[in-house]
Amino acid sequence: MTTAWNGQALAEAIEAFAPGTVISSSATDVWVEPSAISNVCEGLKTRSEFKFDLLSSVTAVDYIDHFEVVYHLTSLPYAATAVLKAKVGQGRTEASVPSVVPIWRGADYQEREVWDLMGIRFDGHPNHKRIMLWEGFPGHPLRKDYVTYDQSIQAPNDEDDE
Amino acid sequence: MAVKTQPVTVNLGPQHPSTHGVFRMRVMFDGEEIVDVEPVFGYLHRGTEKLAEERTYSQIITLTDRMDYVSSMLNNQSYVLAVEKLAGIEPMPRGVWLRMIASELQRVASHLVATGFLLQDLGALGTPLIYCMRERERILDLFEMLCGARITNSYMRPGGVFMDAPKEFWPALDRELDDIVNTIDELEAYLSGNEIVFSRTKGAAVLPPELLINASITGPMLRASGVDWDLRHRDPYDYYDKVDFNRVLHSASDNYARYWVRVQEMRESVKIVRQCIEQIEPGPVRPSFDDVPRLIRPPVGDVYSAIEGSKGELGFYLVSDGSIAPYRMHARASSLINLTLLREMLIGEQFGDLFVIFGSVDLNMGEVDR
Amino acid sequence: MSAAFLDNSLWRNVYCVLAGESTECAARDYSSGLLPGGMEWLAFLLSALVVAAIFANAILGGVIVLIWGERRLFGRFQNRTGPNRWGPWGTLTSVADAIKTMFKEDLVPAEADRILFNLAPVMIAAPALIVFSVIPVGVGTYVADLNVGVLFIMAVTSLTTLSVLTAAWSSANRIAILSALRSVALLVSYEIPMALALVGVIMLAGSMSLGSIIEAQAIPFILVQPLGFFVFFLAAMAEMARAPFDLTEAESELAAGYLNDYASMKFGLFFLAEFIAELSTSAIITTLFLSGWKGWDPIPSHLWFAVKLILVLFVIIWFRMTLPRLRVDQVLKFAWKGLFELTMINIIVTAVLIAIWPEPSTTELWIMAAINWPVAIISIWVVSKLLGTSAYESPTPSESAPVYPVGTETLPANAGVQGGGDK
Amino acid sequence: MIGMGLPRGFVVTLKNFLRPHSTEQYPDRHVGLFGAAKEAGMNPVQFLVKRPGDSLKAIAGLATVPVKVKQSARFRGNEFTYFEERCTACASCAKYCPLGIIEIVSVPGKIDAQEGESYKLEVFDIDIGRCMFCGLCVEACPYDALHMGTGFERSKYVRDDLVITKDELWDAEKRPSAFYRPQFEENGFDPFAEEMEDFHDAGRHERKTYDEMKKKWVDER
Repeated sequence: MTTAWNGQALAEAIEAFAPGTVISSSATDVWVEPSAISNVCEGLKTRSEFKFDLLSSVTAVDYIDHFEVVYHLTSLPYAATAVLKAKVGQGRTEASVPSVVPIWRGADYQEREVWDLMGIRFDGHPNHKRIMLWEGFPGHPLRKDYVTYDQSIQAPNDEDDE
Repeated sequence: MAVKTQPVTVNLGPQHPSTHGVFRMRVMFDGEEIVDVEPVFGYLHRGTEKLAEERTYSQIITLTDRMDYVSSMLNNQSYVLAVEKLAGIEPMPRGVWLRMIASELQRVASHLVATGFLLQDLGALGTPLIYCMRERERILDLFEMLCGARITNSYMRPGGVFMDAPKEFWPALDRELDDIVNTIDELEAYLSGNEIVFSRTKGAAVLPPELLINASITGPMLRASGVDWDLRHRDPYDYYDKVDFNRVLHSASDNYARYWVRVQEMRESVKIVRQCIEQIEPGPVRPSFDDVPRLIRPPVGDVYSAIEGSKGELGFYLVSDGSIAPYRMHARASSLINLTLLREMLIGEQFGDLFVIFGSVDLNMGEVDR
Repeated sequence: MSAAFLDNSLWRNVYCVLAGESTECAARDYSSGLLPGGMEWLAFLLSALVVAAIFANAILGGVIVLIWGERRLFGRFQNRTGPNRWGPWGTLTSVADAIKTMFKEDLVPAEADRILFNLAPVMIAAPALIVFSVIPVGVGTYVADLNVGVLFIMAVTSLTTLSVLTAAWSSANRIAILSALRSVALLVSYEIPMALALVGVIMLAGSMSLGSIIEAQAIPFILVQPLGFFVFFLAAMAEMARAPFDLTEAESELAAGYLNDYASMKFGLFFLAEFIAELSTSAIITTLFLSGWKGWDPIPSHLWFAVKLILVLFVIIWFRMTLPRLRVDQVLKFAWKGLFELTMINIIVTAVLIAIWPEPSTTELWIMAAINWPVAIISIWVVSKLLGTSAYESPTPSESAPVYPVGTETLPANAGVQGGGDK
Repeated sequence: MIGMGLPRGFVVTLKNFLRPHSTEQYPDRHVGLFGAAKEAGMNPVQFLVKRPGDSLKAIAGLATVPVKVKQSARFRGNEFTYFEERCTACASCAKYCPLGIIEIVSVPGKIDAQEGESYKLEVFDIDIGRCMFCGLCVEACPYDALHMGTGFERSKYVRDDLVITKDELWDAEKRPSAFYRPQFEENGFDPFAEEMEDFHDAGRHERKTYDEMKKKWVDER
């Protein structure tokens, strides 16, 4: 039986090793300072009380005034899950968050997908390119303010091919 | 004698016959040895997640069918569980049992496709593939009896399934389960001892379990490396805590182990279906429309719910704003994430093994690109 | 005209109908010919053309039937019907395919070397047909009985690879080049065991002429030369790039290999050559190991040949349907480390036996068979042990110990979600 | 490399070689002389004498027998079945369609309308070319007027021909699929054997019991 970490308990535990990184927490989720994601994830993966070795999913939600990057973590040794969130791009500025690829390889394609469709930049990603759409595609389709362009206007350019 | 060689870059796909869909790889190889691989995705991208934001919760079920089109039942199940969790719907027992029967049959079908195409990539000229497909057709016949469609099922609804199984379904299911076991026996007699299959799959693309977990790879690939992680057992959704089954594990973590794990998992799925048939009891298959209306309005919030799909952890992340359509839907596509280590698996291998290793990942382009 | 030439009944019939007052024909009860006397050279030329035309057309017709038959058999092996739409049981399917192929657009890649590109299909089809010139398909029915027939076959069949290489090179396609290089590697490796496997047969028959080899087969040589047959069969499969050695075409890896850029009838010629090669390989196997047209009397010799040919074809198709493909390095290893050793054993054992019985009679051939079979089985077993992968132990689900800790630790009591929700 | 594994594989393929094939010929099955004679209800010799032209055709492999594909009663085909008498033009189907391919235009009917006639349908178009046969429109229909069809042979050369109009629906063969219509299965209706003549048969006929009605309208208020 997997158990889900209580948000508050997890927030306390994170505060214990990385003070000042947790912004808020609810019964299930923990909101973390976006710039500290790298640190917090490193701790969550390596520290013996968490051992979150499997990154289930990385995704992002567009909440009009900000974006939220959502990390679903799984710990195999504890058979536990946790949800980590980071609010980025307050006021719809260019959003960016440190990449967790150095910690979990599994974030590779998922972060690229989030960048492609939602337009959140992942600093330090080793191969920060679009994944589903071609380079030069206008806009990021999953954003709520995305307007479908007439795609015949802008043909795909060849940045992708060397 | 040192021969001066020069690496050659070749684009394989998206129209290559064995890329399991429209997948493109930019492969650089030196002689027969692969030096570098760069996967290129997106040829089947249909924007499912964007489409879902404009549809009601029930209408999205039809979109999930088309994600991983060889295991639509499992997609349905995963999505429906997420909606149930989000809206707090209590499913009807008979509906849940039918859901389990359907999804386990779908797992068998999906593994049959995976095994068949792996052997096709090995160059067996279609014979084992057609034996596998023959059996899958019979499972699809059962699906047609259940819900009227063979591939794009849309069978499940929040709270159960849309309709009870017809009377002729049960004897047909019994017959089919025996046939599946016979076919698996035949397949194993044919290929599990086949020296050519051995010599080509054994020791190819070995990945340590730590690396697999770090790359978020789940499902048969992870179990083939000996990690006992099966969400049906670890996090029993539906009634998986009421059935008894073995988790198939292998320690070699090579291509053969992946093939073997899939074949054995088919046997376990048949066992689960048999137990479901024993335990199923009469009753309604979905809550009345008074309890669960057609237009569901879940409370504001978000939920992530994952099941053990045929290819790995298949999860749906739903965000509700209280309206009839989800504010955001994200599907955790196991096919895409299982490809993370493709480069590591391929580099240094022979060109002839490229598609075998690729096939052993068992991916579906509908799910990779969504 | 030599007398030996007129032993060939096919030639003789055509020639003597044409030739005038030829003494050889007169000796064989042909009264007079169509042409005036002294025009034997013309009669010879015309009869040569007629015989060649008959043979070539018979083979091409046979290929049409073979393509249909092979597809039907594929269907049977794969639990489906196979072609069944056009003609009775789909027999006209290959004809329809041929017509369709001819009317397709003839594409030439922009970067292709046009001369070589156009030459390659011809270069592959011609040698495939030429092989048949030395194969007797019935009593006295052959184009020529060369006294170096076996050598001729080995020489001509190896030309295939040259045209494959030409095709790949001229179409300027990387995948095609890879396929052609594989083809060359395959040829270099398998030509040797293939030739050496025939040494035993040649020693037993004491001749390289296919006619004499058939005459020498008091019992089919497959019984006397099991090892030779085994090696030759596999090497021939590799030589014509059939499963499990179909590396050159490997559609799941190289799409279509060297054929990638060919369309229309040029593709058709390659396709044709492939099936002619299959036909000729079975004909060679039938001739060398299954005593060719020999059989019991009331049934005509051509029918015996056909029956044996179909049997061999069936086995080849069965192989193709059953076995997965080997990898390049495994294929080459199999040739050099497996088949080569087996042929050596075969040659040594046969040489010793020939030294004991220089001109073996039927009984002595049976004794040789009795000695050769155990030798063959033991040596194949030993070589497979030395070469093969060790048995693969699949762990039973319950016994396998997890290597990665899962669910071994427990969370502190306060960590779980409060207020229900199990995940 | 050569062990017992390979021979076992050969045995398996040979076993399958001898099995009857699992595929079906469609849309028609080719029959030889014997099959054609059997189809005509004669013995082959009789057939050969009486109908030499047909028997020649049969020998040439050109004689065919149409094949009925084995389908489940719930098959979701694209030949929709529609009972105008049952339809109230509520447009539930159009609202529920994920692709929005059902177009309904309705006008108020006569004042003294019978049940089911309060609205008149002007347009009822289903664009089959974009339909994905999820069956949600059928599921949404509150009066069981629209049903999935069991047929599927509707391929056309022009995309516009794929739109099913009201008249076409009205004139089509009434072979409704049992998809989301459990009453068909209870009544033993077989769409492949018979047509549904009476629109009354297509209904659900379920009456709420007195207690249920009371609970809903009295107790819960």
